[in-house]
Amino acid sequence: MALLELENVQTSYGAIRALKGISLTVEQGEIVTLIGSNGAGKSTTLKTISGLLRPSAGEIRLGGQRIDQLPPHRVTELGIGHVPEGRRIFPRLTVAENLEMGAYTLSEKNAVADGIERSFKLFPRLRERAKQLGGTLSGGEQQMLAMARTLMMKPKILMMDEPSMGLAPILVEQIFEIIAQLNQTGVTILLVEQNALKALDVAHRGYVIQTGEIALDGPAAALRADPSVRLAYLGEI
Amino acid sequence: MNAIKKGLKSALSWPAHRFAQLLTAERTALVTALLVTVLASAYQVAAPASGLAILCTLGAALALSYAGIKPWLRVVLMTFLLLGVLPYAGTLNPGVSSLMIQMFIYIALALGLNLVVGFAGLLDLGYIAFFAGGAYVYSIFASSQAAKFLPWFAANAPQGLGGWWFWAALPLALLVAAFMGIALGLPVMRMRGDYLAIVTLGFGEVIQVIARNLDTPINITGGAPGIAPIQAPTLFGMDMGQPTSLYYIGLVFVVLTAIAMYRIEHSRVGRALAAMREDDIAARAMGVPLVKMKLLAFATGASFSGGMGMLFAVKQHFINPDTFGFMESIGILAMIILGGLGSIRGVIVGAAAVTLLRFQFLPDLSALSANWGLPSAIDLTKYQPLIFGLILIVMMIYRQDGLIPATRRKENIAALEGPLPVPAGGTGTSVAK
Amino acid sequence: MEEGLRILPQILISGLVIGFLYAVVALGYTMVYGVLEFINFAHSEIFMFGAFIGFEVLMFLQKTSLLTTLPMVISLILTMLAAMIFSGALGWTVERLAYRPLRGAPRLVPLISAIGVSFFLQDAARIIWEALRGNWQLAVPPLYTGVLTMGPWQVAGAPLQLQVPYGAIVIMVSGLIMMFSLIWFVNKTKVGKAMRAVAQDRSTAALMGVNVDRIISTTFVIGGALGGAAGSLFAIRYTSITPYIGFILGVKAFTAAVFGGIGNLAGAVIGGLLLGIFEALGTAYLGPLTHGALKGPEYKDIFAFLILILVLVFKPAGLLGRTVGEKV
Amino acid sequence: MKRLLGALLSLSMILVIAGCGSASSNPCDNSGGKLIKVKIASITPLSGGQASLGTAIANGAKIAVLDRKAELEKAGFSLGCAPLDDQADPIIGGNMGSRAVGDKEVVGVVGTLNSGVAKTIAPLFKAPSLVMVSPANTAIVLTQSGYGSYNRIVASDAFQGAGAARATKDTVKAKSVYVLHDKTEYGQGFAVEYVKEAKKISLLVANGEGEGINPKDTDFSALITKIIASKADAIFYGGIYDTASLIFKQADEQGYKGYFVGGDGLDDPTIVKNSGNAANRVFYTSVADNVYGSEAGKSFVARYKKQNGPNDPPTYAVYGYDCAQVIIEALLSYGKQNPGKTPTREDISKLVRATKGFKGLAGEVSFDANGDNPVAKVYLFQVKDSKYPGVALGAIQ
Repeated sequence: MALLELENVQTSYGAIRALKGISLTVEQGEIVTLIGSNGAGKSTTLKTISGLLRPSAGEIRLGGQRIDQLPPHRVTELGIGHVPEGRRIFPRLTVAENLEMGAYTLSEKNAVADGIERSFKLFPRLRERAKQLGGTLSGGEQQMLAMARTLMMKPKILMMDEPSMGLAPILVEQIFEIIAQLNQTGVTILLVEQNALKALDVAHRGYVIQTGEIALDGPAAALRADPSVRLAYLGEI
Repeated sequence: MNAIKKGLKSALSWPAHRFAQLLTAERTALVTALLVTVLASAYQVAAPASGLAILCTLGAALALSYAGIKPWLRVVLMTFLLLGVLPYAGTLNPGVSSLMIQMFIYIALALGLNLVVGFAGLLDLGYIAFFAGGAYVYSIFASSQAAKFLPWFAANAPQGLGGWWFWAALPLALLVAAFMGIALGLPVMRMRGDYLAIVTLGFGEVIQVIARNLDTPINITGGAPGIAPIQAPTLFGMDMGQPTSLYYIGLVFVVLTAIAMYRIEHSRVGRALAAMREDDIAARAMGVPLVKMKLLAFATGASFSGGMGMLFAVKQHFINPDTFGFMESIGILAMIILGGLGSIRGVIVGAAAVTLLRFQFLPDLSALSANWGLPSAIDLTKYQPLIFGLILIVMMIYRQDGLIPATRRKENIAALEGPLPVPAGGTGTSVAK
Repeated sequence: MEEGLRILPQILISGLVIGFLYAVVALGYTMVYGVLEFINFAHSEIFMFGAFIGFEVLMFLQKTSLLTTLPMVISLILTMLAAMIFSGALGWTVERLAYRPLRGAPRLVPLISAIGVSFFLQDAARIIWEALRGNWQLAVPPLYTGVLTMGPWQVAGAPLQLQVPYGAIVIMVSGLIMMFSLIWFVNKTKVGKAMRAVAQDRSTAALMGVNVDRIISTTFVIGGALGGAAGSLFAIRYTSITPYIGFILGVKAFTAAVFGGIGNLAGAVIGGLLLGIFEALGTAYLGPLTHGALKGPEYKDIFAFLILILVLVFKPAGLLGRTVGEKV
Repeated sequence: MKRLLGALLSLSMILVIAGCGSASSNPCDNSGGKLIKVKIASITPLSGGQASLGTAIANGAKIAVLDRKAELEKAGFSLGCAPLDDQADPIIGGNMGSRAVGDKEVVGVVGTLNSGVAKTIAPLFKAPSLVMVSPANTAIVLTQSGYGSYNRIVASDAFQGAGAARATKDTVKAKSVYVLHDKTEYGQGFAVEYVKEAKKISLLVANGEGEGINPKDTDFSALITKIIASKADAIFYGGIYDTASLIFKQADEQGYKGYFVGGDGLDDPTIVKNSGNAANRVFYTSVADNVYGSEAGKSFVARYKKQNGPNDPPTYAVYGYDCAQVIIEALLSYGKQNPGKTPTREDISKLVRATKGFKGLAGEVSFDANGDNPVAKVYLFQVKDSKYPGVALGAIQ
């Protein structure tokens, strides 16, 4: 049984149908990437999974359990960590407080202290900034904080929405290295990216989403080789 | 709880024009329209002071406005009701005229406020201040008040300027109110919706405090006792102060206001206001001069209010600061929200309904209960603020577009400010359905 | 002017007292605004209900003659507690019925609904207490009625004496306690941090596992309880209440909140104090300064609105606040 | 909304039908036989904040109609009443005035409670010469504006204010007074007249022309500090008891030792209940002596209670009663002179204006050329032993 399953999920904004029936699976330990052009429905898919949007049809299952009718905080409690598009750091909480918020669902006594320690090990830059307000960090630092914050909750699956957006190339490299690294420590990852090349490099499998529908799917390498994908998303001829 | 909710929902979701569909087939429409007109007229003349009769006559006028008959016939029949039947009933009982003038005043006020709130999306809670402005401009010089601080008046016109002053004061009142609108508008233009609401509320209070206190050191406003008696306008030597004749002035004011509103809505300015209301950044990008447009809306809405203030002063023969309180501003807001924000027909119906309720049915009820020694607990007049409050809450929750929604854009109120940038995370249901 | 300066200390005390009342009510506005960016127009009516509940408790204590036998502090705590519980529950109910269904609607929609709630509650109080007590204008049984007299001291050759009613001291002390516990709560507790997170980014807070609805409810309960506490303090200090005590006080308290920087708890208190002091100074000195042309007590109500307009135009962030409308 | 209206309508219909069923018990009914049908309307607040006073006036008028029914029928009139509700609001009041004009059977109007409402209604009554007798209006302007058919049985502000000023000097023995008012028509009108008289009798007003306060305020400590600094012997307050008691109490708390003076606005138990220790230093004037103390007064109270339930009527009830009596007297005198003829409104208006020396329950009524009652009296009261009502110290000359 797959860790996360979407079956014919449909989501609308008012009269506009953004998702017309998405089906996908993420297995334990995998990196799965969802690529597609602007407005294809990538972010909508993630928001629907995490409960920010409610699907009008279809089923979403986490480890076999239906989660498509749950409010977002319940979905989070069940183990889905969502790093939203644009980082969405709490600008007027300190870095440490931002991390604490990540551990909001954990009740163990040392969860916060341990988690913060782990985060600082993973992202040493954050340790220096611990007392600073989140809003004062640079883009790259914010992305690190956003990932660290979601990792605080020890999610069963980490969903990342455009982690490379707006970052300098050198930082993009770093971010993808960290993603690979995280995966090696056993974190399952669902990655939404516009930078399809990088995403397919790091992922095991991929889905191509087009105007609310899955157009193609398969192992990352196969997608990379697919001429239509190369033409549309990889900027190659 | 759910049953109540459902009931409320269905009660409030009737489409206003469904019953008028009866009138759409050409021939039946003609017959029904004539029948409705005749029946309403007969009832009105037979029982002039009855609130029910007035309700029927106004209902008939509303139904005719939907009727699928020739437009010229529509106009003729409605004119017959408004210029024939109602004024005639007014000569039988001036109470009818008095009520109708009050209704005209509120309709015009509501239309003016609708320009600001409905068209331009600026919530103004101090709208009554402009009304007060117009009323005072007229009253000070149409009574012995001017003589109290201007020596010229004391020597030449100790009782005020006389009936002609009404017509001369009209443009002045419009100007003064428009100026007040700009004076309020300039500092608040860049404020967000809810701040704007609070500041306009404060402005209304400030105007009231000033009106109350400007009897010293120079007695300009007459202070708390107000100004009385106020001279009535004259037209070709005729006294227009009694309700029966004032009715016509009121009707003219309302018709002109309604026409003006219709023209504005369908003009370049109206489209610019609509664009601004939906998305001010996009509107600016398209070259709509935001500040100018907002000020224009404020000033125009205010000037309508000022003009009606004059009529109000004439009708009352007396004004004082208490009359221009926050409750009045809320009353007018309730009218446009009940009727349908941005919908001219809806606003007219909302204003008429609230006026009838407040000035006819509720006082009737309390007089009845006083007459028969009924327990005063059933006296609904007592619950007026409660009823207003409920109207606002229930309309917001179940029917944000009002009884007769604007045709141009159904989700009118939803466009007041544009949706919040972040969808409500907690409920999760608010964006996708 | 000599005479004018002589009364200055007493005038400042008056200003501080009324200022603390504004401050306590302002805390409620600023709490809700901080989290929801929404002016809870009905807060002034929740305050008013607090005063009426305080009245009922004191009436009960008087009837059972506990008022004279119990230590005054216990009576005070009982009164405030009851008012806080009731007003907290009222705040919760109002949010649940009149605001939550409108979550996500344009900003003006809940505002209009809140105005409706305000009218509804005002009238409801009138109807309820007319039925309960035959009158809606009530005389509150006295609790802290005495006056603390300080001095007289010899200042510049004449005696100077200062007076502070005990009821006013109660308001000031409770106001400070409330402010500091609130600041502690919001900054140090898990729920407080969640509140701030919800205030800054609701959907991301939800992604952190925060039950946004519950946090918002909590905010309204705390805001309501603050209003209730303020109401009962009002009843104790001024011993005369009507359903209409809320409106003008509410507008002024909101002004205080904006003045200090809305969303900022310490700002609300500072704004309240400054507004109270301005008003007291205006009452006493506007007349002499304008040679009697403008009478202080007649114009003092305009100060709040002038301050409001000036602050919003020139420093919308308020004294201590951050830029309003910032949203990353 | 339509549904709500519908519900309201059907409710009112039911009330009407229910009303017709029990017509005989209604004193306001005038459907009897071949007599000339006439009505006395009352325009007072029957709902809203001042409903208790307004209802008392309407009920008082109703008692008068009941009391004189037989006598009137003998004179050929079937008299009814028509209570109208002005909600103490000039806007609604104006409407009700027009409706009274529209009801052709109405020959006289008892009302209004509020001077502001009267200012709106009186001009409407001028042309049809509909007579109005007010039990409560004190604004001076009402009888000075040529409204024609307007009369009142109570003393105007000028009379009351002057009386209060003289009482402050002679009875309270104050040398200087700090004058406050609540910036309402009533309070300010009263205070202005008070100051006028004070200047005449060289009673020092410590703050010039007096100062207004906001009656919605609750904290007056800054103001009181100023008052104490002014060393005034007394505080005069033109306004209503609720705010007055707050000011008095806070003044006492802050150590003010002088006296407190006010008008009939203070004439309410609240002034004793809410003023704390200050209560026993309160003087107030009132237009009414203790009317319910007399035999006739007691009998009126009994009839009132029989008709309107167990509560004691407020003083205004007897004023409403007297106003209606004045109109009834005019009707009777018309009937005597013109038996069988239907009086015009103008006839009644003239006859009412000609009233001289009518002995009402609350006092004597005569009308001068402007409709003022020159024989109306003002009484001075002092609160003693924290009891309401205060002790009457007699009429002020």
